[in-house]
Amino acid sequence: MLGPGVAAYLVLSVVLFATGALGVLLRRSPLIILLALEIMLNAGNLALIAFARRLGDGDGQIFALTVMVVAAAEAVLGLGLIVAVSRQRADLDVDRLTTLRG
Amino acid sequence: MEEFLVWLVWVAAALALLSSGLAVVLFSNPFYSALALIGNLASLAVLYLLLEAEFVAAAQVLVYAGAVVVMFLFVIAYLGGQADTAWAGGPTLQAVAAVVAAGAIAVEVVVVIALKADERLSDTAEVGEAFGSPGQIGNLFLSDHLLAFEVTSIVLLVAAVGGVILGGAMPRARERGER
Amino acid sequence: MEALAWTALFSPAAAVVAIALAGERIDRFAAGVLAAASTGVSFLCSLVVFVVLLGREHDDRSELSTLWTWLSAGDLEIGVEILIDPLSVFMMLVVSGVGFLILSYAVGYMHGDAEERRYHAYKALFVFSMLLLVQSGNLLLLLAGWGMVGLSSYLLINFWHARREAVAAGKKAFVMNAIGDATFALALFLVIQRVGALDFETVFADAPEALGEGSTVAVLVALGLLGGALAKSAQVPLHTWLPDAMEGPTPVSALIHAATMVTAGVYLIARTSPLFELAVDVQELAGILGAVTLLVAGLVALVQTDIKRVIAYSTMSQIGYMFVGVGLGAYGAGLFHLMTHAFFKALLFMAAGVVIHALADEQDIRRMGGLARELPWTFRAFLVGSLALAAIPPFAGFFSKDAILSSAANAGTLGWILWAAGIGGAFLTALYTFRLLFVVFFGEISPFAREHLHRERFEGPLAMMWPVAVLAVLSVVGGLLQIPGVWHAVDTWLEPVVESAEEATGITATFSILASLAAALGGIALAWVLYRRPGERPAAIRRRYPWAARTLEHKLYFDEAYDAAFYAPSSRLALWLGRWIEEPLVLRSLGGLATGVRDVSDRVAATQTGGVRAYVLALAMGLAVLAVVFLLVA
Amino acid sequence: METTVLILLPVAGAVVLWFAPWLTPRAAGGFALLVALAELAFWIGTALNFDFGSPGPQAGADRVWFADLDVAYRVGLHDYSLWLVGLTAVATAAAVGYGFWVGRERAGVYLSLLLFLEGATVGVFAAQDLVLFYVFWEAMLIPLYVLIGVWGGPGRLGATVKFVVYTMAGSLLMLVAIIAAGLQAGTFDMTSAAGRGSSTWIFLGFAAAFAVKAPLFPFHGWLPDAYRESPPEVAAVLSGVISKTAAYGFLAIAIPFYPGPAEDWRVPALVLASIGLVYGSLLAFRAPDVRGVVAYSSLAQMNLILIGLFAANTSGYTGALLQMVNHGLISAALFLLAGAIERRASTGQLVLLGGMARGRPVLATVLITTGVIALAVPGSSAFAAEFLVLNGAFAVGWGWAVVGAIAIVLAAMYMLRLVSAVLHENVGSAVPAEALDLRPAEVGVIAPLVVALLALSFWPAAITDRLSGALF
Amino acid sequence: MDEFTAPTIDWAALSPVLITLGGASVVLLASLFLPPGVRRGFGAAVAAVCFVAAGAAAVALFAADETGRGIVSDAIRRDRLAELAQVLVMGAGLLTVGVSYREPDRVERAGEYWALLLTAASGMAFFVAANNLMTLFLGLEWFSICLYVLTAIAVERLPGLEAGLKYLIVGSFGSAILLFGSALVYGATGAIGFEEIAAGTAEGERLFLVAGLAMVLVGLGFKASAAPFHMWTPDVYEGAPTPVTGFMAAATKVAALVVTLRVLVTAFPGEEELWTVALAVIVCASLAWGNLAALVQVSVKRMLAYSSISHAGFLLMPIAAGNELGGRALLYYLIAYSAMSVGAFAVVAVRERELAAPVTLGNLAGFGWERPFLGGSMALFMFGFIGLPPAGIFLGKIYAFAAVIERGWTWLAIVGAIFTAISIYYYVGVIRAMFMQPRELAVAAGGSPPPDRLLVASVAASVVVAVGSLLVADPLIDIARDAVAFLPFPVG
Repeated sequence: MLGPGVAAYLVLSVVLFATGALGVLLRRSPLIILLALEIMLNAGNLALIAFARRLGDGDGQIFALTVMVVAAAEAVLGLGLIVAVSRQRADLDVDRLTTLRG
Repeated sequence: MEEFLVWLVWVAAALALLSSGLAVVLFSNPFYSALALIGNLASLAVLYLLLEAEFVAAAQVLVYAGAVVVMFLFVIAYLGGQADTAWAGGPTLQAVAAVVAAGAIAVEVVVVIALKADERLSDTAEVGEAFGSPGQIGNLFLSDHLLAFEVTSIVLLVAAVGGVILGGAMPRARERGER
Repeated sequence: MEALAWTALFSPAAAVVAIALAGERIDRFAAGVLAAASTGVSFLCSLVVFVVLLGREHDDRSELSTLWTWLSAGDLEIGVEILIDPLSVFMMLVVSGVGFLILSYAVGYMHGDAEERRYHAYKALFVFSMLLLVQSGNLLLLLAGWGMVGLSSYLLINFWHARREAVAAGKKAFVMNAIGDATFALALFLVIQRVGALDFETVFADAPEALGEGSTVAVLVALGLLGGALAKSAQVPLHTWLPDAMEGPTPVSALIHAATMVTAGVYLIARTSPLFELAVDVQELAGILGAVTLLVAGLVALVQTDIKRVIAYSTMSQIGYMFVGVGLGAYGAGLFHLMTHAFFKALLFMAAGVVIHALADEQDIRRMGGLARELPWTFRAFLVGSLALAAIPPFAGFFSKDAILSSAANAGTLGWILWAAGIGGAFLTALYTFRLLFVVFFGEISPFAREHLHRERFEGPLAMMWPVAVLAVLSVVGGLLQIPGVWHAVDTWLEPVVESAEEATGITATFSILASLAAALGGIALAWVLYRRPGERPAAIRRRYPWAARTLEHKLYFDEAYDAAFYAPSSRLALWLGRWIEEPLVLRSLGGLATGVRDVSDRVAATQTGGVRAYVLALAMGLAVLAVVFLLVA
Repeated sequence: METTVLILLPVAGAVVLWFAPWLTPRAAGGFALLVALAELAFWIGTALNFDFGSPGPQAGADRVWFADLDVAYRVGLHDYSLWLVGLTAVATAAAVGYGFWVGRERAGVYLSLLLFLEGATVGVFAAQDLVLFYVFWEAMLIPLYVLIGVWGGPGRLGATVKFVVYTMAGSLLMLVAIIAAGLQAGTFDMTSAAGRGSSTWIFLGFAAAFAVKAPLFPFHGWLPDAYRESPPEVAAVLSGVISKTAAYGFLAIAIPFYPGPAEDWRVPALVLASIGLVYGSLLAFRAPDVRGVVAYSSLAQMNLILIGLFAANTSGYTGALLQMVNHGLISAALFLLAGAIERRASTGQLVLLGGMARGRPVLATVLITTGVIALAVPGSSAFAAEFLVLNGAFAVGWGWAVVGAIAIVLAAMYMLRLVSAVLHENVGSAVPAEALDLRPAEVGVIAPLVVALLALSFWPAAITDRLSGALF
Repeated sequence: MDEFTAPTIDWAALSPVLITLGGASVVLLASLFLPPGVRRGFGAAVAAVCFVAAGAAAVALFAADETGRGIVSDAIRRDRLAELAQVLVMGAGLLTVGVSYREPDRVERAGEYWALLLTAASGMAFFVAANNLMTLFLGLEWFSICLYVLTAIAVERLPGLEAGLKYLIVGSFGSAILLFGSALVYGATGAIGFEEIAAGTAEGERLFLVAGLAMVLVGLGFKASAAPFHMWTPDVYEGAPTPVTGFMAAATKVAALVVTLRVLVTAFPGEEELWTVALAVIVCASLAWGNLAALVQVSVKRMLAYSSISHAGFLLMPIAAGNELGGRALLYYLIAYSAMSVGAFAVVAVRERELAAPVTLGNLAGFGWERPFLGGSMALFMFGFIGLPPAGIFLGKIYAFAAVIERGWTWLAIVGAIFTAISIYYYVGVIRAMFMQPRELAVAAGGSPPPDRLLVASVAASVVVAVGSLLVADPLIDIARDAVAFLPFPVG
């Protein structure tokens, strides 16, 4: 295999994962949270594919492909929810979306 | 030489990946974030190619950049100014804890990788031409992972139905006026 | 014979049940007659049993009869059993005989009371309990009778339950008796532990070996029994309930608090003499306490103004004599005095009852006076009783008291000390007795008496008067049963059960008799001087020694001391426990815990801010911690 | 088989009542009373056929419930449990009769809960399987909770919470102990090895549940409120019967199965029970209301029973068992009387009561009779029992018996205070002149209890002779 | 290129999944053509039939399968564990049909609602059979996505949307963690199949495996709503339509816990000493957090949500024990618990419809006497949740405690006992509110809806299961034993 070893990819994927997590944890806009979640899933995908390469095994890639679909599905639902919430004239701010609490 | 080129590409892709990732998280305008995500996905696709996952890379670009992000952009456009939400503000407890937690998870795994880097992570399997090709993927999808393949379609279908319900026309109950 | 003894026991019980169940269907008078008749049956049965025993050999006069097992636990088995022997028959005769007279008297005395039936039922219950006490063949059943007489006593003392004093007096009597019951029970535990049984035969046979003569165990057993005896017989220091018990109707006082129940202590000591003889110190203590009591009671009686209370104190003091007697081992003398005392004290009470009856329930002697002319027969009866009480020959009290004193004189140093106390007591007895007699019957008729006196056909109802007459006769002749140096019918009869002390003879006896006679006559004389007619002299003495008068009027401050030492502290302790332990610690502890939990809960629930980022953070933190721990462990 | 009938008969009655809401209160009450009396009659039949000589459980049944842990529906009656079942039947019949007569709201539900409670209680006494025992143990709690919570006095809500939380806290620890014991033995069969051992922790687990429910001092925080706020007939059953289940637990499980730990913990237990005896007596002496006196006297009496049990000798056990029956009858009668008094004066405050004896001879007679038996006047069956208990305690150490003797005196003090405060002296301000004597129905309910006590006083050996000694 | 061999497809084994999925399609399509008036009835009927049929199929499979085996290239397993869980899920679905039939929101979204309900059940049926990390992930997402939509299906109600959005965000975060964990496990062992993971563990990189295990545990714990991963639960349960909440509480818990058991026991037997202890800690946290927070709740739904968190603790307890007894305990517990959850939320739904307002302890006053059957059933459920007879959870708790005690963790049982004691307070609070408090004036804003026979029947069925599971425990325990018989429990 050319280039850096699998370990480097893994490090990348972990850092990416953490970045995505930070996005979810720090942002108040549900849209950006959704984007960050996509990043997290993609970080997982990167890890899967890196491992698949190391193992020479196709399963990881298949896994990654299904994850992509799932990510898309989640995005669809997330966006649908955001639109529905916005139609209720509620703020698009997760910190203010707190009618349910306690 | 080839080795150097691969390294170069890798470094470039990695930098793009991380910086676009950060950009997604840091832009206060979701529109820019969504655009940054495209960059992120694209650099991921490059890395997939380096990992000899051609089909995945292609799918990545098509599915994500082509469909998902576009959907995001539509919604952002639909929402207009509503979509912008400012930052959470100063370093609240939540923010600090968030950084700590995310950092901790990252560091843990990185440490594991570092510990293991010399042992087995370096020896990589020899793979043939077909590895990661559409043919192989298709073969796997229709043999070993037939069910997974089918399930993804169900998930997509459900998501579609859900999207219709959530984002679709307002129910008439609303127009009739609430009780 | 056994059947007769059982009949004697259960006949009053049957009357109780009948009256209780009949309720208002039975005539009031009939209820009284039923109760009296049932006691009469007991007396007749006792009499027959007595005759039967008389016909037997001296050593063949004891019989045990068991009906069923009352209580059992493992090897311990206690039957419903009665012991028929000279001692119990002696007591049965006294109890049922005097009881019969007093119950008959009560039919007249209580006539017209709103709850007459209840009264008669209680009375019969008492007779049953008392018979159970004296007939019981084992210590536990004795204790049962012991407690039940206390119960009946309680019920009768507060019979007029609308009166606060009566209710308080009843409770006091019961609680003090309960103290005695408790020590009694403790003694029994010790006996069970050592002997393993409670029937008299086994206990007395095994006791010397199982307890050991003079051993601590024997002393403790005797002390426990003595505690019971002191409480029941109103001896110092457990005596304070008796004067208060005079709140009950007069026949009650006559029956329970003079003739029978209060003498149960004497019976107990006589009955358990084999145990007491293993602990002579305790037995002597009984004598000493008896002597103390007779002096204390005699002194306090001097200043009492309630006719019944005076007699009550005299009862205490006479029982003190009996305790001196049994304490010194002169059981026959003690029991003899018990019998004669039953006669004359019942007589006194009943005569007093006639007076009270005639004066519309007035008991304060300061409002009486000059009644001799108005109630001549009553006066005569009262006089007979007083003479017997003061031990003037040939009245009954003389012989029995003298027997005790001469036995004491024959019993060494301690005996002499007790003898001296007895002589002092004799003086006091004569003094307060005749004080009472003079104040009530002599002089001019008091204004109060003139106003309230209502004479019936014959000073009182006939039902009241004939028992008085019978008792008067007995008080005169009862003492002749046993004349020192001449014959000893009582001692002889009791001999199979209790050894009697040797009697003093010769010079000692004569000296003793003369001394006591002198003391009695001196007392009467002093009373004549002081109280023959209402005058200034007693008041002058009172002014001269105010502290003495006050002390005596406060009954030597026993009540106050007990109140301060026991009742008040326990009452305060109860309130303190309620306020500082029960409320805050026990009842509120859960509340406090709940409040604490609730506070924590509020905080826990408050973490649920509704902010989704916090939720995700919890997830992330959880993962971080989990992963760190996992990796460190791995 | 008979045991099963004894358990299921009242439960079946309860179910019928529960699902027959169309019954008029009268019909429901009559039916419930009939069931309660049938139970009593059946118990008498069982007792007549009982073989008192044999040690093992009798008239039982054994059907697998779940096999893997060897838990089964095992029931049967020992000679000692037979008496307690009888107590349950008598007290419940009285309670049902009283509830019927008083006319509770929603009578059908009310009485069906009482009957259900009876079935569960009988189950506790009859269970020969630890899990089954626990099932019945907890099943008692539910009807009690509802009975107090719905039909109780104004402070019922707080009282029920306390009652349930307290007792559950104890019984959950017992649950853990039961499981541990069963797993150790490989079976939950009480007649075989199950639950016998030397584990202190398991013993303490059992003891926790029993100590709370009995209650042993100082675990009685639930007691005053529960006894005060319950309807009188529920209080009667609660203090008369339910508390006995705890004493039964000590008697039949905790002490005989764990002799070693019981021996080790005897002194602390005796200390607590002795304190509880005196403490309860003192508080009863100062309690301001009728129920308070009865409640704290109940506490004292239960602690006395525990003294007898912890003495762990024949005399103590026999006395404790006899006293369990006695106290069950006594406190049932006293609580029903308290109810009768409160109905007339609409308060139980002693300062507002008094003088009720005048013109009410039946009330006075019944109350005094019960009261003097309660204070263990010598000659009563309560006296017989206390005598044995303290005799047993004396054998362990004289000090315990002395404390008990002190408590006898205190008992006289508080009981007479109660009797006097209700019946004697001046007529209390809350006592209306027109307040009636005990009605025939009340007499019909309470008198049997008192008659049973009197009968036992004549012949306490009726019970003490019929204990095979299997326990000792 | 490799030789292509099409896998054999075990249609029978897939039948519970396929029946429900097919039903969903039918409903979805039919709702396009049917007039609105009959949509609801048709959808409900189809759903009920499908649930019954799928449940029957699962029962038949359970009866037929002596041993388990992987099917369709080992992607999922056909075994009794999965089949029992499918029966429970279908049962919960069937009860939910009865409960939700008259739910006001159903009028507009009739078709989609039933289709989503069926699909969710289908996804769970698939999920519980998952035999590799990929099917695990997909199954999880499958039913999660359905539940996101179901939660927010009343799109005009902001609480529902808020709940849906929160659920989605937290759920996706959890999925991402699960995914990353799966990736690490895959990397460490080179396999995604559970048995292969267990087999590959020995040679694999332990550290990766352990890190992955932690992440998988979090992902599953999230779904089971175990503390500290539970925080979405109260909000989602409160915001979702009540019948959906009931379904989630019952079916999701069944699915998540069965899968947790399966994954941990089959894939990570070697790391037993790690995950058992971790689970024990999670159990304590769940018990503490759930019970304490429930104590101060006023809203009944929210209180029940916290109660479900505490029950997650009790349910994880036997898994933490890691022994066969624990497996039995878990499945037996789930039988009673799932029925009672649906039943409890059904009663809440009735009151909610009466009042047209969220149900609080205050406005429950008098309910017990107004509707004696429902009130009595609710009382039974509450007593049952405490762990009192005559509800099956009583035995479930005994088994759960027995499992940990057998493992030697008596302390854990004692912790359970203590928090059970605390839980009494709030469970009993419901009974108190229903039966013991005087009725407040004018609370019934929603009028008095006609008696809902279907709902009552569902509640009755819950009661039957709750009580029946105690009375006829032995067969059910045998079933539970059979279901876990093949699992390689790490602790003896």
